[in-house]
Amino acid sequence: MLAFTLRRAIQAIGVMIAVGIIAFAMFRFAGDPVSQLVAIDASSAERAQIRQSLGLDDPFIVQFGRYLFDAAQFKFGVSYQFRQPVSDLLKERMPATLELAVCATILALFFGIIMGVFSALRRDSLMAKLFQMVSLIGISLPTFLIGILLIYLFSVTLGWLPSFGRGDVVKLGWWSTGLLTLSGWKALIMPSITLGLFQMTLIMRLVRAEMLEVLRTDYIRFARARGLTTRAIHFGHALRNTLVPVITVVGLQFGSVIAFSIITEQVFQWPGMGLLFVQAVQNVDIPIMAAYLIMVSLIFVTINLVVDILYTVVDPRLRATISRPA
Amino acid sequence: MSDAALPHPAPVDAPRAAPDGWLKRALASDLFYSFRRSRLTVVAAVITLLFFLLAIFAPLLSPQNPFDPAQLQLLNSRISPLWTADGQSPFLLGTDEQGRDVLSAILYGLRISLIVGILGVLFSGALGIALGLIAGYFGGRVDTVIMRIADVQLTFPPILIALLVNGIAKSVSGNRLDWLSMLIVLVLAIGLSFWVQYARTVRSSVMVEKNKDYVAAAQLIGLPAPVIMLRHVLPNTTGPVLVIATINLALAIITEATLSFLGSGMPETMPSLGTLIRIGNNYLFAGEWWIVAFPGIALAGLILAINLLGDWLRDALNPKLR
Amino acid sequence: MSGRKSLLIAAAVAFVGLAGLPASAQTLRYANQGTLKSLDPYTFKESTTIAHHAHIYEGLTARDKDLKIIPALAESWETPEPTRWRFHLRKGVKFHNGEPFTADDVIFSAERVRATGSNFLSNVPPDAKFIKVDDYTVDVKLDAPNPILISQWDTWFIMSKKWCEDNNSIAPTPVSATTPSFASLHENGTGPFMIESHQPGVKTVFKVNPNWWGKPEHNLKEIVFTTISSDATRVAALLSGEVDIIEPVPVQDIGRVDSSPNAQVLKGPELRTIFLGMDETRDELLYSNVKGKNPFKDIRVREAFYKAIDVELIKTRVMRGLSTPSALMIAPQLYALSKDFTRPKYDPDAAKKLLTEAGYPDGFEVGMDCPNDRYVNDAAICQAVVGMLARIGVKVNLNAQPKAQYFAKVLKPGGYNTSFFLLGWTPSSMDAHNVMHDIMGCREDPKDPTRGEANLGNYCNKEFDALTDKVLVETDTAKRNQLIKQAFEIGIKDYGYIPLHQQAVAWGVSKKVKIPLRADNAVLMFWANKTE
Amino acid sequence: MTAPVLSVRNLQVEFETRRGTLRAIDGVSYDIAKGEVLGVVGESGAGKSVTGLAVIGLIDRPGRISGGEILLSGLRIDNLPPEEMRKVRGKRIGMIFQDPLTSLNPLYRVGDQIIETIKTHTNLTDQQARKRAIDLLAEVGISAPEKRIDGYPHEFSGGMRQRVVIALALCAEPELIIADEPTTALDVSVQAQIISLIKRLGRDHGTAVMLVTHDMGVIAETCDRVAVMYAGRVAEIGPVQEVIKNPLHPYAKGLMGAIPTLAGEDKRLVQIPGSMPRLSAIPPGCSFNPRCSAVFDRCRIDRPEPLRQGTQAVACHLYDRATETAA
Repeated sequence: MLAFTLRRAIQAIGVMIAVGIIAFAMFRFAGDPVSQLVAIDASSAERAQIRQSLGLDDPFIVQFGRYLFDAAQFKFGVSYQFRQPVSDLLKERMPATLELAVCATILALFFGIIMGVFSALRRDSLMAKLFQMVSLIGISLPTFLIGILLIYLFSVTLGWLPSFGRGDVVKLGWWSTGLLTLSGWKALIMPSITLGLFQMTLIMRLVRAEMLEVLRTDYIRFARARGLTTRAIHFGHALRNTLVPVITVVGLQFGSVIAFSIITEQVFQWPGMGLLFVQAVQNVDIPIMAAYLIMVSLIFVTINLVVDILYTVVDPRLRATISRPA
Repeated sequence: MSDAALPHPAPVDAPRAAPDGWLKRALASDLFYSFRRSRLTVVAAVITLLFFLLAIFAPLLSPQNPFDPAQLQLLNSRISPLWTADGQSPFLLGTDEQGRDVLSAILYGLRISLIVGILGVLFSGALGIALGLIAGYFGGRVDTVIMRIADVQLTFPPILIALLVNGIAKSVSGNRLDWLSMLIVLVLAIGLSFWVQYARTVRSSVMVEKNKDYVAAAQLIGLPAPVIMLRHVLPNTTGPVLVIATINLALAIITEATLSFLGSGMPETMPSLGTLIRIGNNYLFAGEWWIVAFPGIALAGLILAINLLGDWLRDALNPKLR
Repeated sequence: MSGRKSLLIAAAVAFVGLAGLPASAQTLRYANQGTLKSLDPYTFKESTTIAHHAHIYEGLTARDKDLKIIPALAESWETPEPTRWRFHLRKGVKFHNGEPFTADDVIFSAERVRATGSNFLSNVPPDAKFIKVDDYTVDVKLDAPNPILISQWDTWFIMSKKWCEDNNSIAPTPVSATTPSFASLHENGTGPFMIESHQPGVKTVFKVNPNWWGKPEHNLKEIVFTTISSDATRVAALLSGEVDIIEPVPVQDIGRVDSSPNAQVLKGPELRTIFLGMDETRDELLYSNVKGKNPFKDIRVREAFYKAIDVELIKTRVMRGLSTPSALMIAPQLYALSKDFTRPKYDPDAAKKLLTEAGYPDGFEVGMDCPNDRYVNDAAICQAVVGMLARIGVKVNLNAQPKAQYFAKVLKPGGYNTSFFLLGWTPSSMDAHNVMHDIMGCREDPKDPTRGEANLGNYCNKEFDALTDKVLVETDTAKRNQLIKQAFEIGIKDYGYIPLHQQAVAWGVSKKVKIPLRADNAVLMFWANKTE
Repeated sequence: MTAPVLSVRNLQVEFETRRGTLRAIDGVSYDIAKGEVLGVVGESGAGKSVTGLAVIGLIDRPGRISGGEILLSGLRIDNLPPEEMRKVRGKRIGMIFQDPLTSLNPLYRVGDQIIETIKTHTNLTDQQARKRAIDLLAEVGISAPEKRIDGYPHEFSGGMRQRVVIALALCAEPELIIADEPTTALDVSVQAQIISLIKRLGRDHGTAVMLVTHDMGVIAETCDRVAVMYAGRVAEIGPVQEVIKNPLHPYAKGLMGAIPTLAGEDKRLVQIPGSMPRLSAIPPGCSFNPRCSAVFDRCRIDRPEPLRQGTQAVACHLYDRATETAA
C-alpha cells in the first residue's frame, strides 16, 4: 500500500512538472503583460524598463529555469497586477473555490445518484424520462446563460438570493468559510447549482448506465434467487457495485469542476481562484496564471490519488492487487 | 436480466446459423425495430435530421446571408420578431444589434456549430481511441506515459488548451486567422480537450480483452492482434463511447461558445450558435430577448435531440439490453 | 376620502420629519467592473484604481465636479517666473496615522513618483526640481516654461515620507519584486476615507476619516467596494438592491435600469474619443489584397472611408444614443474651440466615387484590428464599420480580440502590427497637446523620440508637428487655442484619422443615492449622499 | 404417496419479441418427489434453464408464464404475488447458477452474503446467523470456515466459490434446489466433487433437486430420473437407468449415442445431423422431424403428446403407432 502510494506520488510530481512546462510555454502566447501594466500613453522607454524588470527579455530557457526553480519552492512570484505574492493570493482565494466545488459536487452526487438510480430501476416510467430530459436541458445551454437566468429569476425578479459574492465569511485560521453564516449559504446556492448541473447530468447518466449493467449481472440474479428483498438487492448490492466506477468518475471530474468554476465564478463574481485566473488572463498576469494551473493540477493529482485509495477501500479485489508488490 | 432468461444461442460446435450478411441485416432491422418502437427517439431523429438539413440548406432558406456584412443594415437592427407589434418582414425572428436576421444567423450558426462539434468529437474520439488502444495493448511504460499525459490533460481546462492552440496558431499565422483556420483551431482545441475519456474507456476494455484466448489464438495464426482486438473492443465500448461522444458534442458546441468569450471562438462576423447566445446574453436584461432566446432554443433542441438519439443508440447497440 | 387624505398628511409629516433629522451615516455599496489592484498610488495608471485612491490619498491639486483644477494639499500656487512655480501647502493636515503633512512629504513624493517602478512618470516632468522653501512652501524649477505642469497633479498623490521609509516602501513596488510591498496592501494618505479592509480584486471597505481637514460633502460612514466584472451580474446586483452604485452600465441595459423602481442611470459624455486609424506609412499594407502599394497613402481612400461611415447611425443603433459624434480627436470639454468644427457629412456615394477615382472601383480587402473588451461596444462598432465599408465595396476582415492581445499587437512593442484599427484615447493631461503629440505626431522624430509613439498608423504631417511644438510652450490661452485649431484643421484636411465619437459615462445609481457625475468617469463617493 | 415436492403441469413460457411471440417452453410437465434428483438434459436452447427459472419465478420481461401451473408441495406458486414469491425463493426453493465466479457479489464478504440470506428468511440474530453460516460453510466442505467466512469471493477458488453458492442455496433448508449447470464452469476435477456434494446434501436433507445440465455423464451419476428436453418440450422422461439403457425417443437415442462411455468403445459415436431449430422457426408437427432418422408423414403434421411406456414417457408418434398396431 505504501509502495503504491509512493509510486503514485512520484508520478504525480512528474505530472506537476509537465503541467509547469506546458503552463509556462503557453503564456508566451497570452499577450503582452507590459501593455496591461502601463497606461496606453506610456513611453516605450517606460515599457522597456518594465519588460526588463520582469525578466521578459531573458532567453526562454533562462526564464523557464528561474520559474521552475521558484515553483519548486512554492514561490510563484509576485502578481503583476496586485503586487502581492501569488501564493498569498491563491491561499486567500482557494477556500472559496474549494467550498464551491465541493458543494457543487455533493449536490451533483446527491441528485445525480437519486435520479440515476430511479431512472435505472423505473426505466420506462414517465418520471425517469422526465429526469433525463431535465438533466439534458441542463447541459444544453452554456453555463453563463444558465447562471444569468438564475440570477434574473432569483435575484432580480424574486429577490431571494444574492446575485454575487460569497456573503459573510468567517475566518478559521487562514481558511475563510461561508458555511457558517446564513448569507454565506444563500450565496452558495446558485453558483453550486450552476456549477453542479453538468456534473449532475453526467453522474445521473453514468449511474443509470452502470446500474442497468449491474442489474443484469449474475450476482444480482443470484441475489434474487436467494429471495433477498428488492430493497436489499437494489440499494445494498446493485447500488454499491454501481458506485465503484462512479467514484472514479466523480474524482476525475473534480478537476474539471474546479476548471469549470472559472465561468461560474465569473458569472457570480465568486471570489475564488477561477475568478482570479480570469482576471489574470485578461491582464496577462503570468505568475498568477502559472500558479493557478499548478495549484489546480496539484489538487487534481491529490484527488486522483485519494480516489485510487478510496477505490481499493470499496473494491476488495483491487486491494489484493495493490498490496502485492508490482 | 432478460437475456439470461432467453434461450441460449446456438451451441458453439454447431454450424453457424447464418452468414455475416444475414447478421448485418438482422442488426439493421433490430435497430430499426427498436427505433420505431420509441416515439421519443423518432421525434429526436426527425429534429436532428431537420437541424442537419437546415444547416446544409441554410443559404437557400435564409432571407439574408448573415456572414456578408454588406447585407447587414444597421437601420434594421434590434427589430423584434415578426408576430410582435414592432415586427418587420422578412425578419421572422427579429434582428440583432447589427441588423442581422436572427433566423438566418441561427441557420448559418448551426452550420458552424455542427461542423466544429462533429469534427471536434471525431478528432477527439479518434485520438482517444487510438491512444487508449495503444496504452491498453502495450501496457507497462507506454501505458503509464499515456495515462500520465491524460492526467496532465485533465488538469487543463479546455479553455486553456484552446488558448494554447489558438496562441500557437496565431503566432504562426502572424496573429491573423481567417475563419477557416479559426475553425481548425477550434476543432484541434476541442479534440485535444476531450480525448481522455475515450482513451480511458478503450484502455480498460482492451485490458480486459487482452488476456482472452482469442487474442492469443489470433496471434498464433498470425493475425495482427490489435486489429482483432479493435473488432472486439470497439463493440464493447460503443456504448460508453457513444455516451461520451453525445455529451461531448454538446460540450464541444458549448465550449466553442465559451471560447468566444475569451476571443478564441469564431469571429463575431461569422457567429456560431454558441457565439450568438454569448452575444445575445448581453441583451437579456434590455428586453431584447429574441436575440438570445431563439439561438438558445435552437441549441438546446439540437443538443437534446442528439443526446436522446445517443441514449437510444446506446441501448439499442448494447446486445445485453436487447 | 378623508382616510386617504389623512394618509397623505401622515406621509408628508413623516417625510418632513425624516428630512428634518440629521442625515444618519450610511454604508454605500459600490460595484465596478474593474478591480482595485494595489493601494500603492504610483503603480497603476488606470482610471478605476486612481478613482479609488482619490478617496484615501490627495494630490497638491484636485479637480472639482467639472474637472476644474482646484487646490487640495496645496492651498495656493503662483508662477513668479515662467520656469518657477511656488506652492503654498495646507497647514494642519494629518496623514491617517497621525503624522503631520509637510513639504518633506511633497519632495519625497516627487522623487518616488519618478522612481523606477512608477507608472506615473509623465505626471511630473523629469526636469522639474522640487525645492523646500520652508515646511509649508515648495518651489518647482523647470528648464523650460510648461503651462500644463500641474495638469496631472490631481492624480499624483502625496505619500508620507516617514511612513514609506519606516515600511521599506521608498520606491514604488517594482513588478519583479519577490516580496510584497507594504504600500500596496496598506495606505497612509490624507484623504477623507481610510481603508478598513482590502482584499485585492475582491472587496475593499473604506471608512470615514474623522480627522480629515476638509468639510465632508457626504453622509457616509463606510463604503463597501466590490468588483463585479460580469456586466449582467453587475446590473442584476443594482436592480436587486444589493449595491447602490455600479459603473459602468452597459448601454443596452440603461433602459432596464431606468425602468426599475429603485435605480436609475446617470449619463454624461466621457472624455475618451473613439476613432479609427489607418496604416499610412508602410509601402504595402500588412493585411490587404492590394499588393505593391498602400491604398491608405492616398488621401482619397481615407476620405472615402471617412465618408462611408455613418456615425449617427452608430450612435442611434450601436450606442443607443449614448455617444457624441466627434469631428475632433479630442472631447469638446477639453478644447474650447471644439464647436468651430463640424464633421464632414456621411456620403456613401461620394465615398464610392472617391474610391473609383483612387483606382479602386471594386474596392479592396483590408484587415481590421479591434479590441472587444476595452471600450463601450467596441466590437459592435467595428462590425458596423465593416458593414458600412462593405457597401462601398471594401471588404474588411475583422479581427476582434481581447485587449490583452489587441494592445500587444498594435502598439509599438508589437511593431504597430495593424492596417486599420479602432482605438480610444483620453488625454491624460486633459489637454490637446497630448493628443497632438502622442497620437497625431510623426513617429521616429529624431529630436523627440516619444512623439507619435501611440500614432499606430503614423499619420504624419511636419506642418502639424511644428504647430504641436508651438502649442507646448505657448502660455497665452487664446493664442494657444488658435494654434491648436490650425493644427486640427490640417489633421481634418488630411483625413489622417476618422474620429467617431466620445462614448458616454453611464453609472447605475440607486434612487437613494445622490452623486455627481464627472466626465472623466471617476466615481468619487466623497460627494455621495444616501438616504435611508 | 405424498404430493410431489414439485409438480409442473403443462407449463408454457413465452417471450414477446419484436418478431412476435416465441414459445420457449411448450407444455412441459414433470414431478419431483422428496429426496429425488431429477436431471433435465438437452442441447443449449432446449428450454432447460428457462424451466428452472420459471419454477423459481425469475422469468423477466419480455418473458412470461403463459400457461400451465407449478405446484410446490401442493401449493400453486406460478401465480403468487411478487412479494409472496420472493419469500418462496431462497426459503423454499434454492438455486445454484452456472458460474460461481459471477454469482457472488465481489464487493461483499461471503459471510455477509450468507448471513444476509439467512436473516432474510429466518428470525435468527446476527450471531446465530453467523454461526449458522459457519456451519453451512463447514457442511459444504470449506475448511476453516470461521476464518474463510470473512473472506471476499475473489479469495476463493472456483470450486470453493461454488461450494459457497451451494451453502447460500441451502441457507434456509429449502424443499427444492434447482441447480442450473452447476459444474459447467468448473475444472473437471472439481466437477465430480461438486456433483457428489449436491447429491449428498439432497440425500441428507431430503431435498428435491432439479439438476439442469447438458452433460449426460453427470446425469447418469447423480440423478434418479431424467427429462430429455428438445425445443421447449419434454421428449422423454423416466428413471435414469431406463432412459440411458433404453432410450425411446429418436432424439434421446441420438443423445445417448453421443456419450462415449455409454456408447462403448467399439461403436462409433452417433451424431445427430443438423441442429435444433430456432424458436422462431419451430417446424409444425414434431419439432425434431427435420433431424429424425425415423421420420414419417404424421411427424410433419401432428404434434406428439407424451405417451407412457412403462416407467418412461415419450413424445413420439413411433410409439403411438406401435400401440395402435399392438391393439
